Formats: sequence, C-alpha cells, structure tokens
Amino acid sequence: MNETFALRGLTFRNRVFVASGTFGYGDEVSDVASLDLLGGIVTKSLSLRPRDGNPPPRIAETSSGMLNSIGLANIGVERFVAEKLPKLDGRRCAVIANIAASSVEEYCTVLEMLDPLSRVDGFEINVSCPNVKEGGLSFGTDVSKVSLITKELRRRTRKPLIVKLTPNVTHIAEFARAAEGEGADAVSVINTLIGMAINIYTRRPKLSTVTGGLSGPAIKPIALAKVFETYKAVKIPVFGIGGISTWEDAIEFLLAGASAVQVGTANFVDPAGAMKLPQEIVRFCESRSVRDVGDLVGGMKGEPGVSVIQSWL
Amino acid sequence: MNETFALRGLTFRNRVFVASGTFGYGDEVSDVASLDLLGGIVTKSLSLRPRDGNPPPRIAETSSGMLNSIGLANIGVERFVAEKLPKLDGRRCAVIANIAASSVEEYCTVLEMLDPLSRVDGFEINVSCPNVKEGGLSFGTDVSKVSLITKELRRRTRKPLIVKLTPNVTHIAEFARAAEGEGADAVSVINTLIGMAINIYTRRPKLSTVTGGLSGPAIKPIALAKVFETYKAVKIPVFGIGGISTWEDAIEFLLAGASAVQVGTANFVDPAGAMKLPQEIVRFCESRSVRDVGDLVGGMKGEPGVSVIQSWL
Amino acid sequence: MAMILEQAPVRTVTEVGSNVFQLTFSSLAIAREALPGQFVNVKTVDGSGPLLRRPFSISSVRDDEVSILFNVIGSGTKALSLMRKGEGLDVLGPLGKGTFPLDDDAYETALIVAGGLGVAPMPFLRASMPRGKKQFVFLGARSASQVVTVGLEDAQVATDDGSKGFHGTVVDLLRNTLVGNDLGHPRIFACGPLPMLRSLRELSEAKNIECYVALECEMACGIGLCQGCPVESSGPGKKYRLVCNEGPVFNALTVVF
Amino acid sequence: MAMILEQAPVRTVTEVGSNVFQLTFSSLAIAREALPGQFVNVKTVDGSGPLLRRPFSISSVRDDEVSILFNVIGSGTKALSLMRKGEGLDVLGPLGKGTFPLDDDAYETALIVAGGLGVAPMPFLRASMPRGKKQFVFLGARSASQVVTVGLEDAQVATDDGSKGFHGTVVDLLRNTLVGNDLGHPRIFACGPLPMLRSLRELSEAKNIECYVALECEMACGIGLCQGCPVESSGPGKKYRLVCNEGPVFNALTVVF
Ligand SMILES: Cc1cc2nc3c(=O)[nH]c(=O)nc-3n(C[C@H](O)[C@H](O)[C@H](O)COP(=O)(O)OP(=O)(O)OC[C@H]3O[C@@H](n4cnc5c(N)ncnc54)[C@H](O)[C@@H]3O)c2cc1C
Ligand SMILES: Cc1cc2nc3c(=O)[nH]c(=O)nc-3n(C[C@H](O)[C@H](O)[C@H](O)COP(=O)(O)OP(=O)(O)OC[C@H]3O[C@@H](n4cnc5c(N)ncnc54)[C@H](O)[C@@H]3O)c2cc1C
Ligand SMILES: Cc1cc2nc3c(=O)[nH]c(=O)nc-3n(C[C@H](O)[C@H](O)[C@H](O)COP(=O)(O)O)c2cc1C
Ligand SMILES: Cc1cc2nc3c(=O)[nH]c(=O)nc-3n(C[C@H](O)[C@H](O)[C@H](O)COP(=O)(O)O)c2cc1C
Ligand code: FES
Ligand code: FES
Repeated sequence: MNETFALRGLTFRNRVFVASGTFGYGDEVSDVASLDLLGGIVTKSLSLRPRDGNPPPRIAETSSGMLNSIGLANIGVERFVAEKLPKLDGRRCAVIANIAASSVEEYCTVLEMLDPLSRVDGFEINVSCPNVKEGGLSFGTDVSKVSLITKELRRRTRKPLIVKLTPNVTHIAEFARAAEGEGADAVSVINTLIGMAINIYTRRPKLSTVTGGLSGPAIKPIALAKVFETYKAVKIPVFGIGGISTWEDAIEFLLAGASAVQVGTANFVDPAGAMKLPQEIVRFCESRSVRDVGDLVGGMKGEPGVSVIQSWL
Repeated sequence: MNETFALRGLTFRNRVFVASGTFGYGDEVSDVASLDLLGGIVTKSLSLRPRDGNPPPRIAETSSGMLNSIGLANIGVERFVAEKLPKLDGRRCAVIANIAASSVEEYCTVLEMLDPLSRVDGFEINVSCPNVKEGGLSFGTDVSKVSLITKELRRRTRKPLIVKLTPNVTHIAEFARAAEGEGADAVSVINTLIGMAINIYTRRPKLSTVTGGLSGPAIKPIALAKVFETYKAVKIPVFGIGGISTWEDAIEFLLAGASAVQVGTANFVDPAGAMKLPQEIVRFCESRSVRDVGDLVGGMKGEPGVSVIQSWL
Repeated sequence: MAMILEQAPVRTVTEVGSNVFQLTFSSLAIAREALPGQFVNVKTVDGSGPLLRRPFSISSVRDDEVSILFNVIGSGTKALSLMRKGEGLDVLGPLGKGTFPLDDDAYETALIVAGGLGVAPMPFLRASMPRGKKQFVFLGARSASQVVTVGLEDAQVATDDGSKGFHGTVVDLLRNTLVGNDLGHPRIFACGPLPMLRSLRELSEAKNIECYVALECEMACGIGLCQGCPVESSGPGKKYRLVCNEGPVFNALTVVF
Repeated sequence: MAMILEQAPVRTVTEVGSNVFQLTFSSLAIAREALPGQFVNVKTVDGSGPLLRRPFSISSVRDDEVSILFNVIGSGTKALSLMRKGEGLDVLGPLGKGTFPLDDDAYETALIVAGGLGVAPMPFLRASMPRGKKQFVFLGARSASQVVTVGLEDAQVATDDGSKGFHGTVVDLLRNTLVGNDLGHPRIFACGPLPMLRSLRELSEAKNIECYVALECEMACGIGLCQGCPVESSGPGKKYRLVCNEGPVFNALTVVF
C-alpha cells in the first residue's frame, strides 16, 4: 500500500495534514497526539512581526460549524524560528510554514527568512484570511494580486509553494489557474467562508470584528464543490480543506480531486483525531483492493447513482 | 404592536414569509399549516413551460444542511394560474410569484402573464438558481444581466418587484446595487450556495447533477453576512433568507438588516413552524418594549460584547 | 385523507432482531387515517438526531398504537432506538396517496413478498386485507439471522445462503410456488431491495400478474413540498412522479426502477 | 502536567439544585493530575451534543472520581444531563496552567468567594488547601432557591433579595466581614459573574488583599490551539493572554475584565 505523495521532489509520508491555525505550531498537544503519524503540519499563519490578534470575542459556535476572528494572532517569524522550530526537530512529518502578510514585500521577507531552514519543508501562502483588515482579503479576491504574490515567491524558493485560496469569490478556478500559471506547486482549497452571528439579547455581533470565518462540517459541501471546480481547472495538486473530521470525509475529498487533505476545526474537538485518518484510509483502500491511496484522487465516477436509499433493506 | 411591512404600497400582515421552492404553491399542507398567519408565500419558481426537473437523486442531507438539485421542476405558469392560484383565493397572506427563466424574454413573458391577476401580489425574480444548466446561474453572477432583467421587468409591472440574489459571488452588494439602480423594490438574500457530496462506496455524486444548492442551518452565518453586506449597500428592503428555523433566527436576520425573512428548508422539517414565528417575534418585542417589529431592522449595535459566556453563573 | 402533525408519546421501543427495532407510539388520529403502504415522517422532539425527518413505513396499527420497524443505520435511526417510553416523537403522517390496493374484486389471492426489512409494511397490510382473500407470505433475507418475522410468523422463508428455508432468492421461491399451484387471480404486494423488485417485476410481467411495489428514495419533506423524490414514470405524460406523494406504492408497470 | 484524552465512564448524574446537575465520571489519570481551578473539556461520546466540546471546572476529586457541576443552559449541557451511568464521556483534561495558588506561605486565610454556579471549583479547592490555613466561604445568589451549597455547607450566604442569609451581594457580605475581624494575611479565591469579580477586584485593591479569579470565555479548543480565548493583560508585554492556557485562574491585577 502506497500512502505517500510527492510535491516538487518532497515526499510526504501520507496525505493527511493539519490545517493552518488549528494546530498551533505543532508543540501544544504532544501529550495526546503524535505528529509522526501525519503527512505534515501546516503552521499557524506567520507574519513578519508578532501579532496580538483581534479583541475578544473571537469565537462563536454555529450549527455544525464555528466562526472565528482570530486576526492572525501569531508569535511572528523570528520567535517561530527560535522557539518553535527546534521542537519540531526529529518529527517525521513535514513542516509547511504558512505565511500571512499585509504587503507583497512582507510575504517575500518572511519566506526569505524561512527558506534556508532545513526543518521548513515548504510554504503555504495565506492570501485569503477574511478577518484581518490590512491582511489577506484584498489579495485573495484579486486574481492579479494572487498572480503577483505567487510569482514573487516562486522566484525566492525551490521548496514546495502552495497557495491557499479563499472560497469567497465567484470562480475559484480563476485564482487556481493564476497560481498555477506563476509556478505554484499546489493550491489549498478552501480557507474559511465569511459569516456572522448576532446575540439577539444584547444585539451585539458575536465576534468583535462583526464578520469572521466560518469553518467545520457545515461548510464541507461547499468545500467539496470548490475542490472539484479547482481540480477540473488545474493540473497541479489540490489540498482539500473544509469540514473534514472522519476518514470518510477525507476520502470524499480525494474522490472529488484533492491529492491530500487538511484537517482544521476537527482538531479542536479531537486533537488526536487527524492522526488516526491515514491508517483508516489505508484500511478502506485495502478493503477495496486499492493499492495506492493516490488512485482515489479524482476517482469520482461521472454518473450518479439511482435515487434509492436502500441501506435499510 | 405593529407587525406590518409595506413594499410599493402593498402592506404585508407581518414580516415572515415562506421561501420559494420550499412550500410548493401553498396548497399542499393546508391540513397542518395555515397560510393566513404568514406575511406572504413565495411560490415555487415558475417558468413559461412546465419543467420536469432533474433526474434523481435530487436530495442529499449534509451536516445541519441539505443539498438539492431539483432543476426548477414546476407546473409552468399556465397550470399555476388555472389550478393553483384559485386555491389561494381568500387567503390573507400575500402571494409572491417567483419567476425563473432561461432568457430575458421568458422572464418578461411570464411576468406579463401574471401581472394582471389580482391574486398575484408581487414578484420575486430568481436570477440565481445554481442547478439548472440553461437557467439562473449565468444571469445571477453577471451584474449587467441582473440590471437588464430588473430593468425589463420593472417596465412591465407596478407591483412589488423583488430580485433574489445568488450568494455565489465575490461581492453580493454589487448585484444588490444593480437591482436597486434599475428600480427593484427589494432584494432577497440568499439563494442556495453551490455544494456537493459523494457516496464514497459507489464513488458517485449524491446528486444527479454532481453539484447542487446547499441550504439549511449550516448556511445561516453566511446568509447573515450577505444580508448585512447588502443592507449596508442599498436603501431598498432586504428579504433575509438562509437557515432560518426559529424566531431567534428570524430576529437575528432582522437585526442584521433584513426587513422581512423567508423560511426555507425548515418547512420540510416542520411545515407548521413558519406560521408560529410572527407571534413569537411579537412576544419577543413585547418583552423588550419594542413597539414595532420594524424597529429591529438593522438594529445590531456596533460594539461587540465582552468575551464572556456567563450564562451559567 | 388528513395529514397529522403531532408529538406522539412513545409506548415501547423493542429490539426485535439483530439491530432491528420496533417503535410503537400512540396517535389515535394517525391510527384512524392510516392506509397500508403509507409511511410516517418522524424525528425526535429534543432535536438530538439529524436535520431532516426520517420516513418509515407504518408497520402495524392497533387501537391508538402505531408501530414502525427499523434498522439502526445512521444517526436518525440511532436516536430513535434510544427513545424511552413517554418521550415525544415528532410525527408527520400518514403520508402517501399511493397505497396497496386491497379492497377491489380484481384479485383473489394476495402474494406478499418482502426482502429484508421490506417486511415493515406487511403486518399492517395483512391486517387490512378484506375477508375472503387468500394470503401467501414470502420473506427473503441474506441468512437465517437476518430474517425478521414480526407479525408474519406463517411466512415461507428464503435465504441467500440456505441457512433457513428455501435456498435462493425470495423471487425464486415465489416462482417455484407459482408452478403447479392454482392461486386463482393473484396480485403481488412487495417491498424490498431494488434488485428483488426488479426481478419480481419481470416475473409478474411474464406471468401476467398485477404487481404493486413500495418504493423509497431520498426525501426532504415527505409531503410534496420539495420535489426531491422523483421516480421516472413509464407511461406518457409527466416524466416523473413523486414517491412521497403519488407513491410510495406504485403499480410496477407504471414506473421505471 | 500531562493532558489526558479519554472516554471516561459516567458514574452518576444527579440533579443537585433547580436545573443544576452534578456529573461524576471515573478517570484515575485525570484525578491524579488535576489542580484546583483547572477544567475539563467534554463532549458526549455518541455525538448527540453540539460540535464543540464544553469546558467545566473540576468541582471535586475523590479517588478516581472527578465531578463537574453545571446548569442546563443549551444543547451541550442538556446532552450531558441526559447521560446515564456507564456511558462514555469524552473528556480532555485537566486543562489550564493558571490554577489557584494554595501551597505558599504568603497567606494564612483563604477567603473563598463564589457567585451563582461559581461554586463549581470550590469543593476541590477546599479539599486541596494545605493544613493550617483558615478558610471562610462566601456564597452569593439571586435568591434562596438558587443557592447551591454542594460541599460548601459551612458557607456564609448572601442573596440579592434577602431570601436567605445576608441581604445584598456576596461582595458586600465579604466587606462587612473584613471590617473588625482580624483575618491574618488573607487571600481571595473567586469565581462568579463578571460584575461580582469586578467589584471584588475593587475591594481587594482597596484593602490590599491578593485576589485570584477564575475567568471564562468562549473556547473552541481549550488547549491553546485556536487562539480563540484571549483576555487582555494589564501589564506590559503581550496584549492578550489565553484563558484556556494561561488561565483560567489569574491574579486579578494582571488582566483586564
Ligand atoms: C417511504 C419510505 C419508507 C421507509 N420505510 C422504512 C422502514 O419501514 N424501515 C426502515 O428501517 N427504513 C425505512 N426507510 C428508510 C429509512 O428512512 C432510512 O433507513 C433512514 O432514513 C436512515 O436514516 P439514518 O439517519 O439512520 O441513517 P443515515 O446515516 O442518515 O442514512 C443512511 C443512508 O441513507 C441516506 N439517507 C437517509 N435518509 C435520507 C434522506 N431523508 N434523504 C437523503 N438521504 C437519506 C443517507 O445518505 C445514507 O446513505 C424508508 C424510506 C422511505 C423513503
Ligand atoms: C474555563 C471554563 C469553566 C467553566 N466551568 C463551568 C462550570 O463549572 N459549570 C458550568 O455550568 N459552566 C461552566 N462553564 C460554562 C460552560 O462551558 C457553558 O455553560 C456551556 O458551554 C454551555 O453550553 P450549552 O451547550 O449547554 O449551552 P449553549 O446554548 O451552547 O451556550 C449557552 C451560551 O454560551 C455560549 N457558548 C457556550 N459554549 C461556547 C463555546 N465553546 N464557544 C463559544 N460560545 C459558547 C453560547 O453562544 C450561548 O450564548 C465554564 C466555562 C469555561 C470557559
Ligand atoms: C480558529 C481558526 C484559525 C485559523 N487560522 C488560519 C490561519 O492562520 N491561516 C490560514 O491560512 N488559515 C487559517 N484557518 C483556516 C483553516 O486552516 C481552514 O482552511 C478552514 O478552517 C477550513 O477547514 P475546517 O473546516 O476543517 O476548519 C483558521 C481556521 C480556524 C477555525
Ligand atoms: C428543495 C429546494 C428547492 C428550492 N427551489 C427554489 C426555487 O424554485 N426558486 C428559488 O428562487 N429558490 C429556491 N430554493 C432556495 C430557497 O428559496 C432559499 O433561498 C434557500 O433554500 C436558503 O434558505 P433556507 O436555508 O432557509 O432553505 C430552493 C431551496 C430548496 C432547499
Ligand atoms: S420528499 Fe419532498 S416532494 Fe417528496
Ligand atoms: S480555547 Fe483555543 S486557544 Fe484557548
């Protein structure tokens, strides 16, 4: 059984990752979860300077989902390098540094600081964080900006470069094509959807920034459709993200065209859950005589089934 | 307590409606639900000719939501007029005819057929049904088409004209402004979001059309954000739609800027539920000394609350 | 044919087979209105289950008590299986205008054919059968442990693996029975997996026996609101018919399945 | 300080006040590691509750048994209140590095102040108190029916409406007690609604008494992964501290609330 997956010469142990902003820097939960079982971890978005993030409240639960408005709170690239990266030494999973920035220059600077470090295996570029006013949103909804950022970063690294796209656009395929056109090695689909919630008794928004990012099982059908749209539009691999918590969810994304998956919000509910997925995916493949997990990628069949729920009979 | 709400001279009994495609033509469930308690019903989208709709399967359940791919199955405007409209005679709620079409001419023809009929109180224009290949999608994601349709229909009717927008665009406000600019009396926000689901055992999509429309509580935070965006962009009233099932949900939409709400998917779960909302909204207003339900519209306060869940103490 | 929406108290929840439960609730109104082949669309009152209601055939009716029979498959049936006596079940029903036609004189013998949990509607069907009709019941299952006979103890049984009764499919069993037995004017009433219904349709066409089948499909509302449950019609006119509204029971010749 | 993630069997679920439940589960590992002021983040194993876990203060620890005390507020606490003996509770804990500091010599007298269900962490705090410390417990509630005294039977009670004990707030009661009584070196340990904690901070500043408060806020993970639970810090340096990780107990002077 082959579980591995390669990107620009880098081979990942398997196709399951933890998503940016949902697993810290990988050092928080070593008591209960082993990173070694993952294909890789994507760090919290790193910016040049440390960021305090948004005022509280930053979290609101919704039906099968949650809203967040963290505001890219992070320790900054320097402290990440000094304090966090050493703790990831010896871990068998890949480390993908996710970068957030408020200017093209900042993206470049942060990448250049991280690129020489051997423990940084690749980059994911957050062009789409919807809840930071000076941040992502403007880039992620403008095709030319996504092209520009990809181009500038591509010139600066030979490591895998993944562009993480926002779903809050009419045609995500255009953005994927732009990234592909400028040499991105993969795209990640999707970041959170813009959402909001109001406390009707206080009449105040439940998030300090009024709107925030929606994630969790609620968005899975939307994420799948965006992955499918992207898969049809580009040749580079797609990281599927959005509402994944079970191995069934992961396989659904692979079939829709994702080459690998990232688990996000589900880590908050079960911090050891993502680590179980690779093995469960393998078990599924074995039971279906699939020899390479990669054979599932894009494996959805064209014609839908007949309209009958017959599982009870 | 004033519950009423007026649009272009037409006064609705209250601010709760049932959404297009989720309550048939109003005659199906008279056993358990009284239309008289509603502000109005919006009919299933009507096209010039009857439409068979898409092949099965048309429905798939998701986390706190559902996907549909009905394909605008409807009996056509002629049979609607002959068979369904008479059954709505004497009902105290307004009847809003929702129109779907595959060309600007078809929109106009259907509207012209319905406009002279006194039982048709107004129109909602579906420019955004995502699951009909020749239908809505192309119009709803193109600002100039939304302008054109609004303009042509406005010339043909003096009755309230409501344009129902798709959420599958980057900036819904642009579309709302386009409709407003051409004389729409209101906009409805939102139609369903594009989504999909796959049966991992058969590897087939769960909908015959592969992708379909996501609705239900899962999308409520997204719908609220779109309503809020629209409310800030236009002066005409907004019908808030998306995941509403309780009176609390309805009030959340009013606070976000909706002048009225439409209940959709929740009708499938409780066909008598929407009828209870007007009274429950009134009760809430009374308990808060709000004299006019309309005073809630856009009533969200700017500053968010402090980050403390203290309800348990 | 009124449709009732109410919170009916649960009377009993019993495990009647491996992973098979019978849930009985009290609703005089539904008990009075129900016709064989109809279904109810239910959810737990506390909202612990999934978003949409779940449809279940009405399995038996006695006084004010209505029973359904189900397999625990996913979250909906799981939540139902955990209900306790006295809790409220949120029921919408009885639903479906297409019911098993029992009251006419065009048949003398009822051939009741069920595969797996397709037995569900049959006890109610049998109890509703007019006097004077002969009844033969044929049950099919994968193996002995999966045969559910609640209320159908006199049935002839077929198992795919031969571990109980006839070794083969229930349709083969019926076919054998038809050979050499004079059943008068028979009519088939069937519920079960699609392959079974298909081969039954073939048999009935070959033997020129009227055949009524209970179909099911994904449903969002169960009451004709959503247009979500089409089955292709085989005749002229409308392309699709709604399973929830015009079914769930159809003459096998009128629909494509 | 290990963090444990396990499915702990429920021992008892008891209604100990109006709408207030005590749930006890068995987890030797958590019982051993727990410190006063820490919390556990729980969900039902069968997934019947909401998406996210729910945080609850560790209320008492005895041998392998850990208890939490909660009000039924919404779907999460509802699902917990319906759990039965033997069912698995999905528990993550003990959580929080900010705990009630008990073991030093800088105080002689513990002033334990709780408002409403802020009593939750106090039985465990008291049981962990080193010998030789004096303890005074002050409970505040809206009215007599809302006083929950599980494990704190010797407490002085204040009610807003005077229906039990002192007529006024629990902070007024404490203020009165401070006047004229020599309490040695006191230290305040508090949990309760924000207005109470705020007026307590004022009192403690005025009287120059160290004051530790258990805070709570919306949490997605409870373990430092999501950055979702900031409280503004009053000192220099970092603008925010995470309630789940650096709290939930803080010295009242170090945070803005
Ligand atoms: C008219 C009719 C009568 C039925 N009678 C019986 C009966 O008597 N006994 C019995 O055991 N079952 C019966 N069923 C089937 C029963 O409704 C399903 O088994 C039940 O919905 C399973 O729900 P669940 O939540 O336990 O499982 P889930 O995990 O939700 O469902 C299992 C599978 O069925 C699909 N599914 C279930 N419900 C829906 C829905 N509403 N829309 C779309 N897909 C769905 C799911 O996608 C999944 O693949 C009947 C169905 C119909 C339409
Ligand atoms: C450190 C800590 C310790 C606590 N200790 C106790 C205790 O000992 N006893 C006790 O009764 N309660 C305690 N709570 C509060 C308890 O967690 C909530 O009462 C509980 O989450 C309510 O959940 P529910 O599903 O029943 O209600 P819901 O209806 O979900 O919640 C009620 C309200 O709280 C909000 N809310 C609840 N949980 C979250 C969350 N995770 N993120 C965002 N908003 C949320 C909801 O928005 C809603 O306004 C504690 C909270 C924290 C943070
Ligand atoms: C609390 C939280 C913080 C997040 N922070 C980041 C981030 O810093 N950078 C980023 O690219 N994505 C971030 N995301 C987005 C996730 O990586 C992921 O794309 C999204 O949540 C959808 O996946 P999910 O539904 O599995 O959570 C964050 C998501 C959440 C819920
Ligand atoms: C089964 C189904 C059919 C629908 N048909 C139509 C339709 O014909 N025309 C239309 O404008 N919207 C249609 N809608 C969209 C709804 O009116 C509504 O905008 C959407 O479902 C979001 O609201 P909800 O989450 O409350 O369902 C349909 C929705 C569903 C679920
Ligand atoms: S299930 Fe809604 S129309 Fe049949
Ligand atoms: S709750 Fe996630 S960091 Fe505190």
